[in-house]
Amino acid sequence: MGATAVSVGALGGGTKAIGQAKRPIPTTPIKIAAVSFLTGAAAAPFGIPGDNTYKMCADVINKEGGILGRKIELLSKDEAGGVDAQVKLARKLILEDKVDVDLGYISSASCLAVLPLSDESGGLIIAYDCGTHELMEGKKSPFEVPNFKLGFRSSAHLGIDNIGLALFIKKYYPNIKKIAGINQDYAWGRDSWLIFETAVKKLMPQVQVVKTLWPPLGNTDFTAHISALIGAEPDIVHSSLWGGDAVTFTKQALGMDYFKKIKMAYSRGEPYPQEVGKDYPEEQIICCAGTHYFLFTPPDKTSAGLQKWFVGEYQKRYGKYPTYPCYHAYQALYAYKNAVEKAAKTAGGWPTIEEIAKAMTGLTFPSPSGNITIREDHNAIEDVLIGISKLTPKYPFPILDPKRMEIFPAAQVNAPVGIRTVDWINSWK
Amino acid sequence: MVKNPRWVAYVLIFILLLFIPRLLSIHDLMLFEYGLTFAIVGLGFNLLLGYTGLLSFGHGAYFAVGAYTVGMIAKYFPGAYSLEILIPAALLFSLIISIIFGFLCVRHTKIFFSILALSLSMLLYALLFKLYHLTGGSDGLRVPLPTLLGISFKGIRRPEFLSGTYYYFLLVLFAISCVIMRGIVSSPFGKALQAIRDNEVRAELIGIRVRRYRLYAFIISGMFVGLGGALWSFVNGHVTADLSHWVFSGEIVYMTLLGGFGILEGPIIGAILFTYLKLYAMGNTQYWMFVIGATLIVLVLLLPNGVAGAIASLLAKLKRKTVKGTPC
Amino acid sequence: MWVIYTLNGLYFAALLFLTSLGLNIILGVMGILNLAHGSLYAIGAFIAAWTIIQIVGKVPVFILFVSLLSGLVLAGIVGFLMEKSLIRAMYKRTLEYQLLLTFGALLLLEDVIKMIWGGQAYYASAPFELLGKVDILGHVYPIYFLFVMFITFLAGLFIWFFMGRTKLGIMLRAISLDREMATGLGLDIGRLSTFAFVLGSGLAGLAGALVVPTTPALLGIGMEPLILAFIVVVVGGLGSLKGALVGALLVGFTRSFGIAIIPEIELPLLFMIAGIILVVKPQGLFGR
Amino acid sequence: MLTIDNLKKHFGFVRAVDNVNMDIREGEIVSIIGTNGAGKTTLVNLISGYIKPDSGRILFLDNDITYASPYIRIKLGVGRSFQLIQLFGNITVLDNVRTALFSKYGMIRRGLLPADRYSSVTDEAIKILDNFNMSDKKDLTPTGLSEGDLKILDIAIAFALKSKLLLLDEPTSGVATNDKFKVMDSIVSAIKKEGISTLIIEHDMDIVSGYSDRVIVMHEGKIMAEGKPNEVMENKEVKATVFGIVS
Repeated sequence: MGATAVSVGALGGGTKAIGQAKRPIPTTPIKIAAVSFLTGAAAAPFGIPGDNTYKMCADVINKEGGILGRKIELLSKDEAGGVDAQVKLARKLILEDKVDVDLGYISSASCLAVLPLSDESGGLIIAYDCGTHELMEGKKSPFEVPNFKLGFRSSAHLGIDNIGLALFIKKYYPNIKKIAGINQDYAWGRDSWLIFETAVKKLMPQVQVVKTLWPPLGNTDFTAHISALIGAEPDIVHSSLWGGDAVTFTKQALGMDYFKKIKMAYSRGEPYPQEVGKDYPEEQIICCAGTHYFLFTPPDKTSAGLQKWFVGEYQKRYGKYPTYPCYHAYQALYAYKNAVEKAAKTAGGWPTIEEIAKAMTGLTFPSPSGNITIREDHNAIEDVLIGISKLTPKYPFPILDPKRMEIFPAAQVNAPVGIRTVDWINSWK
Repeated sequence: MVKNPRWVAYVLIFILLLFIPRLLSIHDLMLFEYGLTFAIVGLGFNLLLGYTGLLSFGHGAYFAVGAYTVGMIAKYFPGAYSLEILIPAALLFSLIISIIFGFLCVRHTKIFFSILALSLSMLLYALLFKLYHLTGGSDGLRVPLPTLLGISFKGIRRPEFLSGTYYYFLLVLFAISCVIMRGIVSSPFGKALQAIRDNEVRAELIGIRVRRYRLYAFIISGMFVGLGGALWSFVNGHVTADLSHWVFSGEIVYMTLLGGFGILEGPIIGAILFTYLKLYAMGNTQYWMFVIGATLIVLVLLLPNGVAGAIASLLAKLKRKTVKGTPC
Repeated sequence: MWVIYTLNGLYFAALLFLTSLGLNIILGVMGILNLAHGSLYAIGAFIAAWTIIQIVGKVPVFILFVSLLSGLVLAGIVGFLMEKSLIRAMYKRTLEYQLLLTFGALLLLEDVIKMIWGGQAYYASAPFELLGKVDILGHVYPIYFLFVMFITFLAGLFIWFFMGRTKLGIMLRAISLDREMATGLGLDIGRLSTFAFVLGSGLAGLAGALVVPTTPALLGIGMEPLILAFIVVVVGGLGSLKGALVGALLVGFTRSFGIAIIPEIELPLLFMIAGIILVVKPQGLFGR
Repeated sequence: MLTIDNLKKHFGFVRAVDNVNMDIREGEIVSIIGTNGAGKTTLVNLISGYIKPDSGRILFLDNDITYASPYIRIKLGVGRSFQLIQLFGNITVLDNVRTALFSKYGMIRRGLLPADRYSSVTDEAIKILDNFNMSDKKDLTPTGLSEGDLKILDIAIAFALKSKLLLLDEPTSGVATNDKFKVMDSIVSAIKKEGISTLIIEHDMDIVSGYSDRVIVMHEGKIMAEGKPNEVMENKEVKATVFGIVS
């Protein structure tokens, strides 16, 4: 073990000297890699907002004197190019560039491939946005946690969105009969549908599935899918489409009067009304991947203040309202900041990544969308906000109708530590 | 042996390779191991392109077969997850697939062969991509550290594994592949393939069953590529359907040409060069495709025999000079 | 609903037909499989999207024709430069060099596009919305898709007439039938090849320009069409225009109905069909 | 040893070979002459199995090989050279011959030991090249050889297959005039040494009369005349049609 510990020092950046009681705080800046989609269809609605937020927050932190006096040096990297490119990039960041922490990853595929590299190569990695619940779950419950010693996710997994949707639908559309699904053909889409289907069937046994479509990520022509869905005549269509795909789908669907016939339930649809604009259909069920909504005010004072500042500052810099990737980016960066500061107290100096990891487990910190807790399974849990799109004179795009908005508390939409989400749902009474 | 300076050189190079882990940083070492695995791929691919005169734009398929054999066994038969089982298994499956695909392909030559090979690899791609529950779809499969002869590497980090045991394992297999391929190309069998490459009509008329021997070449090449894929998967730690995409096959052709497919050693050099070229291009500019694309074009236009070819002809020139120099 | 599925199939086949037509002409006349064909498609898409974004609101009526023209022309120009600078040097070279050169061109062009237009997606759906919808047997269908079919029909008609009736076209056909003989007849192979390449590239650009109002122009947009065009060419027969048409329809309908009926294996199904046809009829349905 | 009866091959209206009967005895050297398109090459192609006849029979050493694959005919001992040389352009002269030998001995399946290890075969190959006085060029590739040498090599390969019957399609076409006899000398001497029967297609009358025991004249797919060189040369009809001399 000692051998590995030393090699950690050798491999993982940040850790300078190990085993000394009092450690000096290095004067060199903290190298933080931030990986998001900077090119491709997912860039505009996702990667860029996320990356902007990293820049904004790093900027603010540096103005306030950095983390323990160390300034942040942000390395923005592109997540495009496929899983394999990401594996190679992450390795390079950890082993060659010796970054202190690797924040990032929007695609679940990237996360599943990259997070294991944390323990494998001895680097701290915080997944900031990707959703698959499998990332932190074991083969069967109860499973032991954490899945990765040095791998974290600073946002909640897709369980909250899809369980939330099921609960929401049960409440607002209790007597629907037929549902369908269109989800991207990889972990994200497959798992989103799995959780949603399991939850809906548990809550509303009468519902039956009439069609499931699996377009590939980055699909450009949804015509055939749209027709197929119209043909199947479902009451509600579940979709976890995100990024450019969500926008393209909406635009093409509008052309075929799709929304006049079918109601969509988007597990993470929050950014797209703003992205598409006033053409975006009303009466669609939209989930915010947490309580990440610019019109939402968290109950506790600190968070409420943060939200006010966050929305204002982001709007001032980038002329748009922050969308949930922005909130997730904030959470990742501040999870690291808080963990370092917490660990430094006990370590008495700059902490090793093991110490940071230890501090991050069970960490609770305020965020613009309320308090975030990272559990011992290294996964954050959040409440989830769901609403229905509605055009108002005040905004150039549909917002969530305040009268039909629901917030499901974290406890209601997150499986307990060590239990697989699916098993948990099936255990509902 | 000794009377042949070539072999002396080989032995010296091999000895040098033994010390590579001491010389390179862990990251560069990994790149080098990528290079070695691709070198094996290049050897196999070149038997078909350089020695039999068939250009396959679908050899990614056999690479994928090798890599997925490892990934699938890791997922479904973790009990059998040890190198001494995985490598033969990879060879077996690449054998089977290249028999099937090869049988269909060798009925054609030239562009038809290339396109058919491409289509078949894309068929495999489509299957790997679509059968999500079986193959992990576009997410692909993880490749954990295997055991070797009962030795488990649990708790050891991949870089250490790769710079230790695995490097030497890889090196030995690489050396064996080189020796075997050298034997094949200089053997009567190899001569027959070259005869087919040079003139298939006449080859038929000196009694060579052209189509059958093309198939043999195809299968052997497929197995080498499959072996390369399997070995690569441990270095990379993750396999995806892209391995069977024609663009990846294109990269295999690229590295072979970069080294030069006229010469046995060509693809080896090409593979290692390409790995560094691509990885550093990716690391240092967002326009890496431009870099390797431009390199390729320059290569095709100015250096058609590849780096090794250029070196060889240079040496030949020097030799002629010296011969001229000494009156006999 | 079947009428809509069929229309989708036709719409998809139309785009594919244009793309593979270009690929096929180049293949037939020059014997070169242009792996960079998809990039020319992408160039058409980007320039069209860019044009639309520039002129939208200013020249509402001609917006489509301007954008289509821009795609056709720019791709044609790029094709011309490519042929003159690179392909030209390849006539005497062997297959592997030809393929690798176009492969290099593919990588190069992908990044050139990135350099010019950046990595972001360009949404240019104005024409799509401009043309509105029509009711077909109780199903709402975008007029734009019908427009695409119409344009493709015209293009196909033009090529058919051009290849069959005009002197230039007949010369091109002569070359694709027998290069030596054509040289014997004293045809200027060089000039004609350039022309064929430009024509093929232009068609790819046109296809790209046609697709862009319905989908954003983004990096790698040309990849899927290229692969599908391969299948079309392979299935239809290398160098055969009739083949391109039938192949395109086959792929188009397989996709449309595949997604509607058996979504799980729609993609493998395509390659399966291609594979089988190749095994049974190596030269493709209408190949020589 | 070779018997052809009523062999027929038409290409559309062209009667390339029309009811040809002929036979060739052991160790005999026969030349076929005739104007272009007289069907000479077609005949050779039919005998070597390069194309299949419409009707008729080809017997070789009492085997019916009319429709046999080239592969079988080679095994039986029918070898040929080509008017347009067919060689293995990028391997050495030695390997050109050696590969033929390996194929002949069914050794091309051997995939691991270098060819040089099979010294007996190598020596034999060199011996064959010696017969054609080519052994000094054994390490060159055909690209480095003169037209004449190429022709010889082409024949040496057929020779290496232990052909009992050699079909030589214009062995001296394209060879510089003053080399022609040198080439033919080396070829014929080698042939005679082994006592191989040979069928030569040739235009050059000096060569025909110089080297062949018997001459067959073909015209429009039919055999017009046949006999000792000098007799045939005197034949009026032949003079008129083949040499265009009217007397």
